[in-house]
Formats: sequence, structure tokens, C-alpha cells
Amino acid sequence: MPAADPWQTAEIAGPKKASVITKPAMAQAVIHRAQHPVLIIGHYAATIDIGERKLVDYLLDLARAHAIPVIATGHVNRTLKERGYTGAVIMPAVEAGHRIADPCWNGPDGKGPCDLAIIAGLPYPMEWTLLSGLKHFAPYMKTITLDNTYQPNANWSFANIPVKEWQENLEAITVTIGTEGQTDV
Amino acid sequence: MPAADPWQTAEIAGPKKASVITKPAMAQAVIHRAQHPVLIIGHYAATIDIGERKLVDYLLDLARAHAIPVIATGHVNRTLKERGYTGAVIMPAVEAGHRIADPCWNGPDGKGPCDLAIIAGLPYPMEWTLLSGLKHFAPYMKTITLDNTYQPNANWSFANIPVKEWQENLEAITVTIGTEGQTDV
Amino acid sequence: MLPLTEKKIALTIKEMESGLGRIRDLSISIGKLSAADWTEPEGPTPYPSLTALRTWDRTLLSRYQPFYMPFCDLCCLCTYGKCDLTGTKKGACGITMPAQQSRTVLLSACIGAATHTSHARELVTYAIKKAGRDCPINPGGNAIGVEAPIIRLVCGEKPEILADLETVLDYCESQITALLAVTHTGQEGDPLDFESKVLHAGMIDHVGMEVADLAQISALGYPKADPDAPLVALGMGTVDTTKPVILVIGHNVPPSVAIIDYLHNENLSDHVEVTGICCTSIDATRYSPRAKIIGPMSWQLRYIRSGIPDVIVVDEQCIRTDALAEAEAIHAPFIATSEKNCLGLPDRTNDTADAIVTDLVGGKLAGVLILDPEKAGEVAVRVARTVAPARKNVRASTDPATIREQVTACTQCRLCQRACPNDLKIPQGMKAAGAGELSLLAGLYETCVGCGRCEQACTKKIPVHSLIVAAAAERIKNEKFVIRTGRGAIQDIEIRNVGGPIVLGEIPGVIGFVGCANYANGGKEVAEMSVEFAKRRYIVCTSGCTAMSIGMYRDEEGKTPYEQFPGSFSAGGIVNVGSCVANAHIAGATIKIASVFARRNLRGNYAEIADYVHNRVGAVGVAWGAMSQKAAAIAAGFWRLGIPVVVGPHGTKYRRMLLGRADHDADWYVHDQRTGEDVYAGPAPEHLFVAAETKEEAMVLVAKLCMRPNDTTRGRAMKLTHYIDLSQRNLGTIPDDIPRYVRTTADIPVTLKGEITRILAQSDWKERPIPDPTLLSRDKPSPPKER
Amino acid sequence: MLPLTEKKIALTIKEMESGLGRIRDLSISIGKLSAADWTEPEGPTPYPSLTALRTWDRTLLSRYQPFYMPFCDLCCLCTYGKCDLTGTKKGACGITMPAQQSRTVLLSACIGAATHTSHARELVTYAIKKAGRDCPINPGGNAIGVEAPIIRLVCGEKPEILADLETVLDYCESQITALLAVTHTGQEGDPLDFESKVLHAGMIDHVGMEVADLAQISALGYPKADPDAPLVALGMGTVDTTKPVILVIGHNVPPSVAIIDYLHNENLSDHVEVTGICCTSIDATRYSPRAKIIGPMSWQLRYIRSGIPDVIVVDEQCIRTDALAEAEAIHAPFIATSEKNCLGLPDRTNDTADAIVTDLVGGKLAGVLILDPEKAGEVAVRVARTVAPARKNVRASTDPATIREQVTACTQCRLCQRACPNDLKIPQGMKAAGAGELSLLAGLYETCVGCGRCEQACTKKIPVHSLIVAAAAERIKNEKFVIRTGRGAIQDIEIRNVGGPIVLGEIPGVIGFVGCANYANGGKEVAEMSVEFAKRRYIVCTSGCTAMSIGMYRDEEGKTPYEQFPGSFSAGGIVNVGSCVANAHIAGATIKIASVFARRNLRGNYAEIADYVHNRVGAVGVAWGAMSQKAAAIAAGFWRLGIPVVVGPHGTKYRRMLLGRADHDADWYVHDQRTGEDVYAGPAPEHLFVAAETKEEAMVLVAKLCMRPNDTTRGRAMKLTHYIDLSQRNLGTIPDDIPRYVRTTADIPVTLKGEITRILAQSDWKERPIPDPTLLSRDKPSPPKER
Ligand code: SF4
Ligand code: SF4
Ligand code: SF4
Ligand code: SF4
Ligand code: SF4
Ligand code: SF4
Ligand code: SF4
Ligand code: SF4
Repeated sequence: MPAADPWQTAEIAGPKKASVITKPAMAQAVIHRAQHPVLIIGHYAATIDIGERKLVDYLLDLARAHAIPVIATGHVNRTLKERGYTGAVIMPAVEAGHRIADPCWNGPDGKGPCDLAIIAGLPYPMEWTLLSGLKHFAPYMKTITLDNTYQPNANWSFANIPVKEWQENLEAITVTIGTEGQTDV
Repeated sequence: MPAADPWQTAEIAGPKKASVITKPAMAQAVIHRAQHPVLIIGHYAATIDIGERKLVDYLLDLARAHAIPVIATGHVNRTLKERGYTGAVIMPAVEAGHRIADPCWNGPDGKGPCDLAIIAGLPYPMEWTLLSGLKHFAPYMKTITLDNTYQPNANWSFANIPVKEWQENLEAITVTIGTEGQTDV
Repeated sequence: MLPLTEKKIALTIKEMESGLGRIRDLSISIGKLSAADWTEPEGPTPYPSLTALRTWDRTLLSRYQPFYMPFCDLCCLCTYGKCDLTGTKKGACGITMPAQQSRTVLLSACIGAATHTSHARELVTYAIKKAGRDCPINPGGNAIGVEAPIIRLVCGEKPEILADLETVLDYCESQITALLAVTHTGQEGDPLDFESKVLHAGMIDHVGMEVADLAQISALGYPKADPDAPLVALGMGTVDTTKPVILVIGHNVPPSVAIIDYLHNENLSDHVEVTGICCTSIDATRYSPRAKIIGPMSWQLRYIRSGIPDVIVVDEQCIRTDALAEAEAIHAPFIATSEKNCLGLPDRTNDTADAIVTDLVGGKLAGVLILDPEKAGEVAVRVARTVAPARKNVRASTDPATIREQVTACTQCRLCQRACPNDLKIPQGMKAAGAGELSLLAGLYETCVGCGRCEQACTKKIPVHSLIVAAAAERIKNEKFVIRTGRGAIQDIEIRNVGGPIVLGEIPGVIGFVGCANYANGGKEVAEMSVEFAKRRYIVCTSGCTAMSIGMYRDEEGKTPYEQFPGSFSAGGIVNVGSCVANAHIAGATIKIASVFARRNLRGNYAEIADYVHNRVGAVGVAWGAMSQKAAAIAAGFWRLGIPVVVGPHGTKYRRMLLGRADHDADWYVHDQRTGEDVYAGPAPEHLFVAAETKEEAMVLVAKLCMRPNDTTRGRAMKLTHYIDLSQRNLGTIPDDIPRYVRTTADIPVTLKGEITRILAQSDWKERPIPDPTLLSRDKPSPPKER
Repeated sequence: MLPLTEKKIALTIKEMESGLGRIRDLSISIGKLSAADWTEPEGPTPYPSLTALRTWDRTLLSRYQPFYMPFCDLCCLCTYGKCDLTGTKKGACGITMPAQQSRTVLLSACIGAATHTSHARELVTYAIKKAGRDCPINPGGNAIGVEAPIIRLVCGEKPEILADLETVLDYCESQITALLAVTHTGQEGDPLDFESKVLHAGMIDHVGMEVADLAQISALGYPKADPDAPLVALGMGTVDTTKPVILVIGHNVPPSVAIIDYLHNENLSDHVEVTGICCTSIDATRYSPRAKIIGPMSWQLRYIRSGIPDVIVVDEQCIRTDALAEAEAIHAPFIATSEKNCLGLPDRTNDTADAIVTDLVGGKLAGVLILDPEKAGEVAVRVARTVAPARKNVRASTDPATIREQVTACTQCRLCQRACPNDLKIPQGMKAAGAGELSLLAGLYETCVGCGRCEQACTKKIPVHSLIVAAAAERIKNEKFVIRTGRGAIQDIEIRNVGGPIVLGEIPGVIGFVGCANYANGGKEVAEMSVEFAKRRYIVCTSGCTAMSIGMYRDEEGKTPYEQFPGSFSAGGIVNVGSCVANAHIAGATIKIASVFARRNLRGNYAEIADYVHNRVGAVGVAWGAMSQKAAAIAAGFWRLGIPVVVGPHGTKYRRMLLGRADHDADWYVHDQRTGEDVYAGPAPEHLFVAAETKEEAMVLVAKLCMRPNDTTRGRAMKLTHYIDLSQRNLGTIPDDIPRYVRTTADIPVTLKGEITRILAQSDWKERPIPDPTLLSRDKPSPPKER
């Protein structure tokens, strides 16, 4: 697995660092394995271009394909509604982190504690700190970020990859999600 | 080049980290290229077993083969004398660091500013901090450690490698030193 | 000799013989501040010790739990370390990660409180020298009865003259020392006890700030609680560059005062421009409205590099530590004036002004340290006038061609972007500039906070920030705004006038925009938010750099918010209280609502008043571009009063939030003082410290956090109207927690009746009583009275 | 009400009418400490401000340059960060790496100084409560004329009664607040100015320590400068485990005093063991020699886990933050007694002892907070006596079989070793233990500092430290030593007696072993070093945990160093001054040499005295296992006096050394007061702060650092003899810098005449004059008198 450095150069985390997602199958396996995943969508998802689409479109594909409950942070819910997605729970990202770290919280859908948080589209340092909170204080769950910047505090993260590579990965992940994840991560 | 973590788990340095010496030729090239190297031998060199010999024996081989001036720190000079090596300059490691970082200091042999410090045998955290001082404040020179623990603040360091692998490396480095270093580092 | 030797003394002797032969009923009290005629009964906690308010703190902290977000997995605070504290690992001293994070917060809060307190010490000493020990404390003449709400509340004292403030500072310093000791390896181990101490540090910080501003208002003749404080010039574009230009940076006003006085005395006021960055500049305009404010701290690099300042004078706090090097680069003589910021300069305090001027003008010295404000003022003016003519010719501006030339070195390595705290797309700007298109680069100017990290990272040594500024030269010329200078405290009459409307709901909240807006777009966003809330007839308060950012904004008609909205503490006002230490007046206003309006006793009565503020005063702080340790301390002072604070996304770096759990019904019961029962009052306010990701989210949050258990139905309906409207506009939906905030159908905003009734029907909503709320349990023993 | 209201008052009235009608010549001075009969003229810097001694600091710092060794490439002190400061990169606030490192050192020193000062505040308040405001300050009766050398020197005051100390603390607290403010983002930017402030913090720290120890000595009847202070029991093996056992941990003695008093009053002294860890235990034995010292702070885990303590009482500082959890694991009731260390416990201060005892004994509460030492003392004793009988049966010791069983889980992953600050070869111990051989594991006990990080790292949850301790059970039983308890200050007569020999060279140096020896083998090494130097007839001083480590050592005849060497401040003495705050007496002794022996004025005369000490008093501090922020502050206090400090290898983590350049001849000139000329005096002392890698290297360094420009030829010859001898024995050679230290042939040790003459001949050595040395330039203006 290739080494990766935090996208913001100085944001070194510590000894425990995210495994780098080197191929879509890794992310698929992680997501597939989760019983109660939650998808946290930050406001940048509405503005980041990936090819012809926005990041939010890929994330909604994922949410829909896998029926993953969504937490909309910032003001991204406006965009979700524009995309016809009305099921998101709205809360500030830090509040989402606080609740997810509580093993008694039954998730945005009330179906049970989250065992995986999929996160994307937050400002880099905010996502960094949020993932740090979860890394340290939510031992019973895992985190994966689908941004194209390395987030050391997640359990899994892409390295800092170009948009094209990111797009290929996201397409693969969202398209095939739901099928068996075969890769050992 | 394989990733490496600090031997003492928590001793994370920062964004700038040592390149890992993956084969003896790398170290050879570094040493060969230096105009005015200096070898700093810490007191552990006298006690660390490498096969039948001690670390200090390999280091003295190196010093002798390449006529590298030696700074003996701690009380290692006693051992050097036992080995018949009487040319070492004795000073505390931090004093050595302070002087080496001074581009006007002419080295232990008075022949000119050091452009490479080869360091081994110091207590891990002390070597770590010493190398940190040099990393930040001696931009005109390079550092390499020959210990078998990863020192992130050096320019070059072995990863945390087993003694056997270390021995093979040291043997290769000390034996062939003086011949052309071919590897690009 | 210690200033202590001159402390205020009250002496009463009933009988005595000369030569100390016989004395009877001799009573001497030293440091006794409170006026003899202050009859207010003393509450339980005058001069509270570290734990005196622990019960109140725990009450808050049990509702608002810390959610820690470690900024590093390690602790490196002692030579045992670094220790890996990942997850549940403990350090060599036994500390856990939550305790370590709260310890770090405490350390920050201590630094912040120390900074304000030490600044207050400087100002009090200076004010006494200037106006005398007996100079009355006078923040607003007859308009103000409660002259020092925080000091009264915390210390249980009623200060009357400047000398009284020294005793208050003694207390602050002793508490800061004890709090700092708590951060030593092997002391406190419990995160909540650390948090309680953070709140203590915050409270002390507010005391220190109040002391500081009272001293300077009283001694320097600043506007005294004046809603119509003058409008003054703001922005780089306002500087008359044909005149000699002095730049003052920092927070401690005495050197600026001396400059202004010297100019006045020498009849030079029209001939020299006094410009400032950071709070010193606000305070300079409070002293003389002729002074000009350049902008917040992030303007330092761009303004210095413009070459406009002919002399740079720095005092303390928020000054770039490379200011001297930047000054040298433009050959501007430099004067440091603070013991706290000596910058390695030769101390010329004891030399004659003539000698110093000669050395600075002749270029013998790039800078000097002058620890005498008057001398510094004279030297600054004389040097500026001497060097200015020659300097006018050399002011370099980077022309488009030069920019294009410099950007060609760019390798598109993106290291600048990766170093930029705001992740700005500098490489794209470079690329476009290389192709002749400067607009992308110029566009970065708006979001750039002038930190210079991009330049540090560039391996090609491209002066990235300078190029951005150069590309934006036209915009900068148009930085011509006005700001209403700091008015100081809030008048009692204002408090009396708004007390009712706040409770009745005609005024849906008091929002304080404080700190510095150092975040991409942060300046623009605080301006937009403050205008939005002022339009909605909230009371908007502001101070410091944020007050400047608000002024750097125009409506469609070209009016700045200060021209558009009044400066009174009333619905729809935008109230600039002053420099950062004037934040005390915002906290003080909430306290005065309890006192002046609701007639509660303040004296040493902290917990009761904080409980009042928390349950009844819909105040919210916003520190959008949160940055320094002072900001941490200021926020903590608000928290202890139960006032929520919203920060921007960078605020997550403060290591933790204090978050309520709206979904835990049990957390939101209050005691109803009317019935003695515990009543569900909804999550109001829901959080004590929360980071918002965007301006839009922040506005919705702020509106929500203004709700309080004590709201009347009319007030609640008004607050809900704004909350829902802001949510619909910004998040595209009605919030799903409306049922928690509707207590009776009378709470429902008329305009939304149908919709909300439907929502309530779908939930298990039941009508519930509106309590006379308190979180204080009267049964529990009150905390021990210590110290 | 503030203690300020009771400050010492001097009142003089010449004439007056009753009712305050007419007063003449009324003079009231408050906070005026100095006895009216103190005629010593006042020096230039009483109560020095932040910059008052900047010139002196710069004199030292130009010789002893900081060599920074950053402990992290980043700065994370504000939310602008983290900033990458690698190499020449600047942070968002403009700070450079050297400034950032010195800023961190300042932060540490502030924390340390705050800790001692806050502790002093507690002790003074307590002492006044116990002995009255007018209780005379009495560190040694008639044997001591200069009762408070540091306070006299720094503050220019001569304190006489306890109340006088409060004013001194006011000053300390105000300086700490200002210094802490300096660490705020955007203040000081120059590394050397930061360093100057570090020295200021260190000086303040020493004032705080002196206040603390004077207060407790005066009020609690400790040994008063007594060279024959009692020998007391030291070590886990000394505890009579058949009795109820109380463990006190920390630094603030009042709860221990209360325990001892309660036992005494109830005639229970024979029936309960009072045992202690850290300085509280030393101070407990100063109060009552029956108390027993378990060991330094590193004994906390091992002693608690032994199950021996029946009740654990903690106060403040150096206490494992997980002490409560460890206590719970052995079911020992726990009492916290400090506002600074509340550990989340319920505050039962206002409850009756009966109620608290019931709750602790019944197990209703694992621990309580009692902020009243007397009550805590009573509760501790009563609980211990109640729970002890049942607890004696359950004390678990891990037998060899259990150990072998537990180690089988070990995967040899080495994470424990990688977490161990001492890099101990735990996995090898585990492997051998698995194979039935416990000696390797047991052997780790000697080098283990009990930090527990190994356990935190082990993914197999093996209780590594516990197993090491279990394997070493036999050794622990034999931990039966004695220590001479803290004698306090040094008598004037002792100073008079050694003043001459120190100058003449019969006494080659004064060496202070201070701090804690938390480094692999650190305890043994400080013991060996102190014995070595005592044998060589240096004066060895010690305090705190190091004093304990020295006691845990026996010579061939089984004698501890305290039995082998006298406790007097004389050649060959090993002088335990007391707990950490008693370190002030070591610094004080060097100051008193200038005053009592050399008759220099102390009063507010800092620079002159420091110059005296630096050039004439061959004192060296050794902080071998340097660890905490207090250690940083203590060291800084010595530096400002010009006294070098040697630390162990972990000391490099303090971020920087202060190193001289022996090869720069120009650095080593002093003014000769006799001739007015500048004279090369050799690098004496060569460094101000230096880390040694090994004990052997340290001893050579220490001997070298004892040399001073003022040495007589006889003294220099003696010092050279030891330096050369130690070098030959430890480094196998005569040092190559001998020519720098030989000024005239009379300096040459007789025994080495031939050898050294040969060396000198080979170098370009020339005879040179022996100066009457000073670094103070009389020509330069003295620093401004501020504050
Ligand atoms: S806490 Fe800060 S300074 Fe310490 S290791 Fe972490 S990033 Fe570096
Ligand atoms: S303070 Fe505690 S956690 Fe931090 S480095 Fe020191 S021992 Fe480790
Ligand atoms: S100066 Fe501006 S562009 Fe450069 S790193 Fe700072 S915020 Fe980003
Ligand atoms: S760091 Fe310099 S070279 Fe790299 S992209 Fe930025 S401007 Fe270009
Ligand atoms: S204090 Fe300065 S260097 Fe440190 S994080 Fe803040 S801006 Fe960066
Ligand atoms: S407890 Fe002992 S063995 Fe374990 S990490 Fe600490 S020093 Fe090493
Ligand atoms: S960490 Fe645990 S499993 Fe690994 S080597 Fe040490 S004792 Fe064995
Ligand atoms: S020597 Fe160190 S550990 Fe021991 S009591 Fe003093 S400061 Fe604490």
C-alpha cells in the first residue's frame, strides 16, 4: 500500500493513520461489510466538479444504491433537495460526529448504532478533526472518506489523487456497490 | 521506497522525513559523495551486538576505510581506545550538533565545514532530537544514521530492521566503501 | 516599588493619641473597593476560587458534553513524551486523551486570559499615570449605573476609581497562576474538571477585559456608551499616501495616543496619516476619529508590502512576528514599544528622542525598542516626517508584466495550496496568470487571509501572497469604507428599553460577532450575517477585527452596515463596542439585563445570574474565523454565563465542542420556580459551543440558539419564525425539531400555523407548561465559600 | 474577601485630630515588607519587570547560544495551524522555528513557575491560618541572618513575617501572567528575547519556591537549617504491612500534617503507617520523622499495585492522573484534597467526617474530594483503620506461575518496547519468562520508571509493568533504606566556613542533584554520581525525588550515602535540603556566598550578584531524569544566576541547549576589575545547559563546569585534578582542552605536572593573568528601572 501524506501538509495526525484505498474494491468491501453505515455529505459536495457531474451526485448514487441513510451538513441539503433527495437528516457535522461516537445512538434512521461512517465533501481541516474525534472516541465503528485527499484520521482514505482517478474510483464504487466485496482490507 | 515509522512509536517528526535506506549502495553513495563527512559514535555502539562484533567495530571499519574523522560521545571513547582508535574528538553529542550546524566550524579535523554527519549508537530519543536540530538548522549538510531503527529526522535512515539485515547492510557498506557509489538517492 | 504600596486605603479612626500611643477602633482596609454606600447584599461567591463554581459548571457540562476532536494523537508537553494517546491509551503520566484535550483547551484559555489581564495591567498602570489613581471609573456618565457588571458579579466589588482595578487584577493574576499550574504534568486528570477550569479561565478573562476597557475609557476620554460614536475611515484606500504615514499594529493604545497627542501639540494633525491594524487602530479612533483603520490583522502583510507605511510602530498581541523583517524589506523604520514584544531590538528607552530619530533616519538601526509611549510617539512622528519624502519615490508596485514574469517559475507542484489554511487554488491562479489572465489570481485576494504560508511552501520562492495582492491592486484602491468606532458600554436605559422586548420577543436575540474573521471569505460572511440579523431586527453587537470586516461591505446603495443601521443597543442596531477587550461590554449587557432590567443582585452572585442569562437572555456569540488563544478565553467566558458560541469550520481545531443532545429528552428539564416541578423545556439553547460549516448553516444555528426556556409565547413565535425562515431559505426545508420548541399552540408563528400544526400532529407532541426556569437546584448545598 | 485586605500595614502618624478632622504627616504603607532597620542600599532592579534584566540575559545568551532541537516540526498552538515550521519556514503568524522552540520553553517555564507559585500561595495561606499572619519567618533561628536570599535579591525586600510573603507572591503572579501572555500568538518574535523571558520565569520560579519553603518551615516546625536532620525510613520494604497503611502522594503537605496530627491526638501514631511518594512524603518526614518515604514518583504504580496502601490521599503535582483508577483496582478508598486536582470526585468538603467515612468504607464512593486538610486527615485515618483488616486478606501478589501464564499471550510484537521511554527489552523478558526464566523480566525493574506505557501499547493487554514488578518481588522486599530528611536552608556560618575553601579550592565545587531521576537507571546513576563527588569532597546538595534515589543505594558495607556522608554544607557533605521547593535553598546558598561571605549587597541587585555567582561560585546543577515543566523552570532559575545545569539524555527533549563555544576565544574574555582590561579567562563554565549521554560523560562535564574565572591557582589545580582524573577514568584520556584552563603554571596539578607541561608545550599556550572577573560592563548604561 502506497504511503500517503495529509493533503494539508502540516496536518500530521500521529501513529495511527488511514489505510490508503488503492482500488475501488477495497472501498466496496468496506461499505458492503457494514451493517449500519451512514453517509455524511458536506457542502463542498455540491460544488466540486467530477467530470460532468458533482461529487454530490456520486454520493447520492451510493446512498440510493445501498439505501444508506444520509446526514447533510452545512447547507448541502438545499442541493440534495434539488436532486430530489429528501430523506437526509440535517445536522452540523460536529453534532453528527458526537452522536455517531455514542454507541447508544440509533443512527439517523433509528435502526441501530452506526458501524461505518462514509464521509465526503467537508472542508479538509474540519473533516480531519471530525475524523479525529471518531478515530479516538468511536472505537466500535469505522470511517472511510471518499474525498480525493488523504485524510489520515479515517480508517480508509484515498491518497491525494487526481480528479480523473477519483472519478474512476467513484464510478466503480457506486456502480458495483451491493455486489460482494472481495478484497481483503 | 518502503514506508517507515519511528522506532519509538510516538516520536513522529513532521512533514519532512528520512528516506529509507533500502540497500547498502544507497548509503555508500551518500557517504562517498561527501567531501567532509564526520562520524558521530554514541556510547551504545560499544554494547550493541551485531553477530560476533559490536556496532562500534563496524563504525570504526568505516572511519578507517574512509578516513572519516570521529566524534566520540558519551563515554564511548574508552572503547575506541581499547580498539586502538585514538583519533576521536570527544564531546557531548549536543555540542557536536551545535558545532556541525555552524557553517563556519571546520569540523573535528579542522579541514572544513562538515557536509555529512554519519550518526549511530546514541540513545534513540537523543539521536532523534539531535538529528532534528540538524534537520532544521544545518541546511547545508546532510545526515545519515546507521542504526537499525528508523530516525525520521535524518536525511537517510534504515527502517526498523532486524539485526541480521542490519549486519548485512553494515558489512556491505563498510567493506565496499570507497568504491563508486552508483545508486541515485 | 510595588504598585501595591499605593493601593486604595480606607481609614477610620475613632480615637487616638499622637505618636501611636493609644489607638482605638482603628480600622484600615486596603484593597477594599466597594463603595461604602453599596448596600447590595453579597452573594455566595465573591472572588470565586478554582472550584467555587464547580457545581454550576457541572450543571452546564452535563447538558453540553465535550466532543473531543484531538488535533494530534500525541502529547509532547513533558520530556517523558511524546506519548501516544490514541484512543484509550494513557500517557506516561496516566493522562487520557479527553483529559489531554481539555488540558490543552485550558492552556489556551490561560494564555488568552493572561494576555487580556496583562494588557489590562498595562492599561491600568498607564491610565493611573495619566489620569491619577483617583480618576473615577466612568464608562458612561449618568447613563450608566452599573459601571462594571462583570467585576460586580465575579468579585463582588463595586470599583469606583482606577486604583480599585488593581486589586481586581491581583485576583485575576492569582487565578491565572493557579489555573496554569493545573496544566502541569500530574495534576488534574478529569476532563470535566479541566473543562470547569476552562470556564473559570474564561470568566477571569472577561474580568480582565472589563478592567482593561474601563481603564482606557475612563482615562482617555473615549466615547462613553455612545450609540452615535463617530464614523471613521476604514480601508487601505482611505490613506492619503501623499502624507507621511505611520502604521500602528497591536492592541495597547498608549503609543498611538502619544502619536496623536504629539501631532496635535505640534499642529501636525493634518500633515501625517495615523493608520492602524488590529485593535490598536480601533482604540486610536476612539481617542481621535482622525485616525484611520486599515483592516483586521490579516491586512498586515498586504499593507506593509504596499510600501505605504513610512514608520511602523508595534505594541502587543496579534502582530506578525516577522513584522520587523517585513518593515525592513520596505525600508520603513520600526519601533517596538512593549516589554512583551521586544523582537531582539536595542532598547533605546533611556536615550533622547533626537538620538533615536537620528539612528533610525540614518539607517543605522532598522528598528528600536522604546518602552516609553510618549517617546515612541514623538520618535514615530519625527521619523515619519523625515523619511517620507524620499520613500514616496521608491514605493514599488508590482505591475502585471512583473507578475507574469514571476509566475513563470511555477511548477504547479501545489505545495502552496497544501500549505494554505484555506486550501486556495493558487496553482490555478498561477497558471492563468502565466497565460496573461490575472483575474483568477486577483480573485484569491478576497479569500486570502494574508498568512504567507504559501510563500513559505513554494520551493520556487515565488512571492505568492505579494502576487495575489499585486493582481488585486485595483480592488485595494477601492477599499474605502467607514466603521462606527467603539462606543464602549451599553447604557442602562438601553438595557431597560430592550429588556422587555427581548422577553416579549420583539427582539428575537442578541448576537455578538467577535474575534477575527480569518477564514476564507470570513470577512464577507460576517458582514452578510450581521446585516441579515440586523435586518431581522436582532441586536447585533461586534468588536475588534470582526467589526472592521463588517464595515468592509456595502449594500446595493453603497452603504456600509454602519451607515445602514444605528449604533444603538436596540432592535436592528449594529453595535460596535470597541476593541477586543470591549467584548466585556457584550457579556456585561447580558448581565445588566438581569440586574438593571430584572433587578437581580449581581454582587458575588455568579451562578444565579448565569442561570438567569442562560435561561432568559437569547444571546449568541459568533467567532467566525476563530484563531487565537484569546478567542478561546473569550468564548469560555461566554460559556460560563450559559451563552452559546458558534464558530466557523476552523473552530473545530479548538479541540472540542460542547454539544447538547436534543434527542435526550431528560437533558432538557428545568426547574419551574413557580410550581417547583421539573418541566421539559426543549433543547434551548441546544449547544454551548458548535462549529458551523458554512455561513448558511451558521445563521440557522444562531437563530435556533437564541431560543430560551423563558421565552414568552410571543417571543418564541417570533424566534421560531426566523429559525424556520432561515432554515427554509438556507437548507431548503422546515427543521425537523420544531416540535421540541413549540410548547403551546400559542408558540406557533401565525404565518406557519397550518404547516406546523400538521408537523405537530404527525409527532407525539403534547402541549406543555412554560416554566419560570432555572437549572439551579435549591435543595443542594451551595458550593463552599472559599478564598 | 481578598487576602489583600489583610496585608501588612505600616502606619505612622505624627499629628492628628479625632474624626479624621486634621491629619498631618500621615504615612501608611501597605505591602511594605522591608524591615525599617534594613539599611542595605537598594540596587537597580527591585521587583524587576520583564525586561529589567534583559541586558544581563543577553550577556549570558551571547556566550551560551541556544541550540534548538525541535521536538516537532509543527506548531499547533492556534487554529491557524498546524503550521509547518521545518527549517526556515515561517508559520501563519510569521513565527520561525527558533522562536517557536523558545516560545515552547517559555510556556513550560511559565507552567513550572506557576505551579510553584500557586503551591506557595496555598502554603502561605495555610501557614497563616495555622500560625498567624505575624508568625516570623524563621528558616534557622540565630544561625541564619539572610532569611530569604532570593527574595532579597529579586524583590529588594526583607520579609519578616508570613504576611510579607503575600506581597511577594502578588509580584510573582503578575510576572507569570505577563510572561504567559508573551506566548500568545503574535507577540514576541525573537528567540533571544523569548530566552530572556525564560530566564525571567526561572527567576520568578525560584522566588516562588523560596516563599513556599519559608512558609512551611516557619509554620510547621520543620528542621531549621539542621545539618543533622533526622534519618527517616525509605523504601517499600520499610512499611509494616500489618498496620493500616495510608499513602499520600504529591507536594502540598497540609493533608499529611493533618493525618499526622490526628494520629498524634488520638494516640494512634504507633498504629497506622503514614507512607508517601513524591515531595509530600519528604515534607511529611520533615514534620514527623515517623512518616515513611516510599520513593520517587515512579514508585506510584508499583506501590499502589502492591495493594499495600489502604487509603490513598493525593494533593497536587506529579500525581499520576490515573491514580484514582489504580486505587479503585485495589479497592483502596481515595481522597483528593486539592482544587487543582479534583479528578471528577464529589466535593464532600462540607459534609461531616462521619458521613464521608461511612460512604468511603461502605464502598458507596470510590473516592471523594475534601478541600479541608483537617477533615481529609481525619477521614483518611478513620477509613484506613476501618478498611485495613479486611484488605489485609485480599492483597494479591502475582506468583511466578501466574506470571508465566500471562506472558504466554505475548506475540513478540515489540510494541511495548517501542512505547517504553527507555526502550527496555520487554519482549526478551517476556520470552524468557514464558520459558520459565524470570530473571530477565525482574531485571527490568531496576531500569523501569513505572510509566505504564508498555501496557497501553500491548495489543494483547498483558499487564507488562505489573509482571515486571511481580517478577522483582524479592528485590522490592529489600527496599529498606534511610534518607536524611530535608534540613531546609544553609546556615550563615556554614556559608562563612565554605566561602574561603570554595575560593581557595579545597572545595572544588557545589553540585546540586535535583528533580527526578526518571530515566533508565537514573536513580542508581544519581546515587553513584553523588557518592563519587562527595568522596571527592565536593559539596553535594539534593532535593525531592533525586534525594530519595540517592538514599536507595548502599556501599559495600551496606550504608546508604546519608549514613556515609554528613548532612552539612561542607566538603564531602550530602545535603538534602528538602522537597522540590527547597531547591530555593541551593540557589540561595550560592547567593549567600556573595552576601554572607563576600559582603556584596543583595537588595534588588540581581545582575551584580548573578555575575558574582557566575564568575566565582563553582556550582553546577544536575537534573538527571529531567521531566516536568517545573524542572524546566528550576533550571532556568539557575541559568539566570549563571549556574550551569547538566541533564540526562532525555533532557534533549527540552527543545534546546545553551552551549558555549570553547573554540571561539573571543567569547571567553572577562573584564578584569583590578586592571580594567579584558582578559581571556577560558570557557569557564563552558555551557549553561547541556545534556550528557551517560553518567560517565556527565561526571566529567560536571567537574569541568565547576571551574570559574575567579579560581585561585590552588583552586584551579584542584578542579583540574578532578576533571582530568574523571576524564581519564571515564573517557580513557586526558581532555584536549586543558590548555584553555591552565592560566599560569601554578594552575597545573602537581601530580600531573609532566604530562600537562608537555601538552601545553605542544599547544600555543601562553601564561595569562588571573582576573578579578566580571561580565558586567560598567560603561554601558544600567538597564532601565521599571515597574
Ligand atoms: S501536539 Fe503539536 S507540537 Fe506536539 S507532537 Fe503534536 S503537532 Fe507536534
Ligand atoms: S504530560 Fe503526560 S502524556 Fe504528556 S508527554 Fe508528559 S507524560 Fe506524556
Ligand atoms: S497568504 Fe493567502 S493564499 Fe497564501 S497561504 Fe495564506 S491564505 Fe493562502
Ligand atoms: S508552491 Fe510555488 S511552484 Fe508550487 S504550485 Fe505553488 S506557486 Fe507554483
Ligand atoms: S501560533 Fe503561529 S505557527 Fe503556531 S499554529 Fe498559530 S499561526 Fe501557526
Ligand atoms: S512501565 Fe517501565 S517497562 Fe513499561 S514502558 Fe514504562 S519504563 Fe518501560
Ligand atoms: S506489546 Fe505485548 S504482545 Fe507485544 S511484545 Fe510486548 S508484551 Fe508481547
Ligand atoms: S522530583 Fe520531580 S517527580 Fe519528584 S516530586 Fe519533584 S518534581 Fe515531582
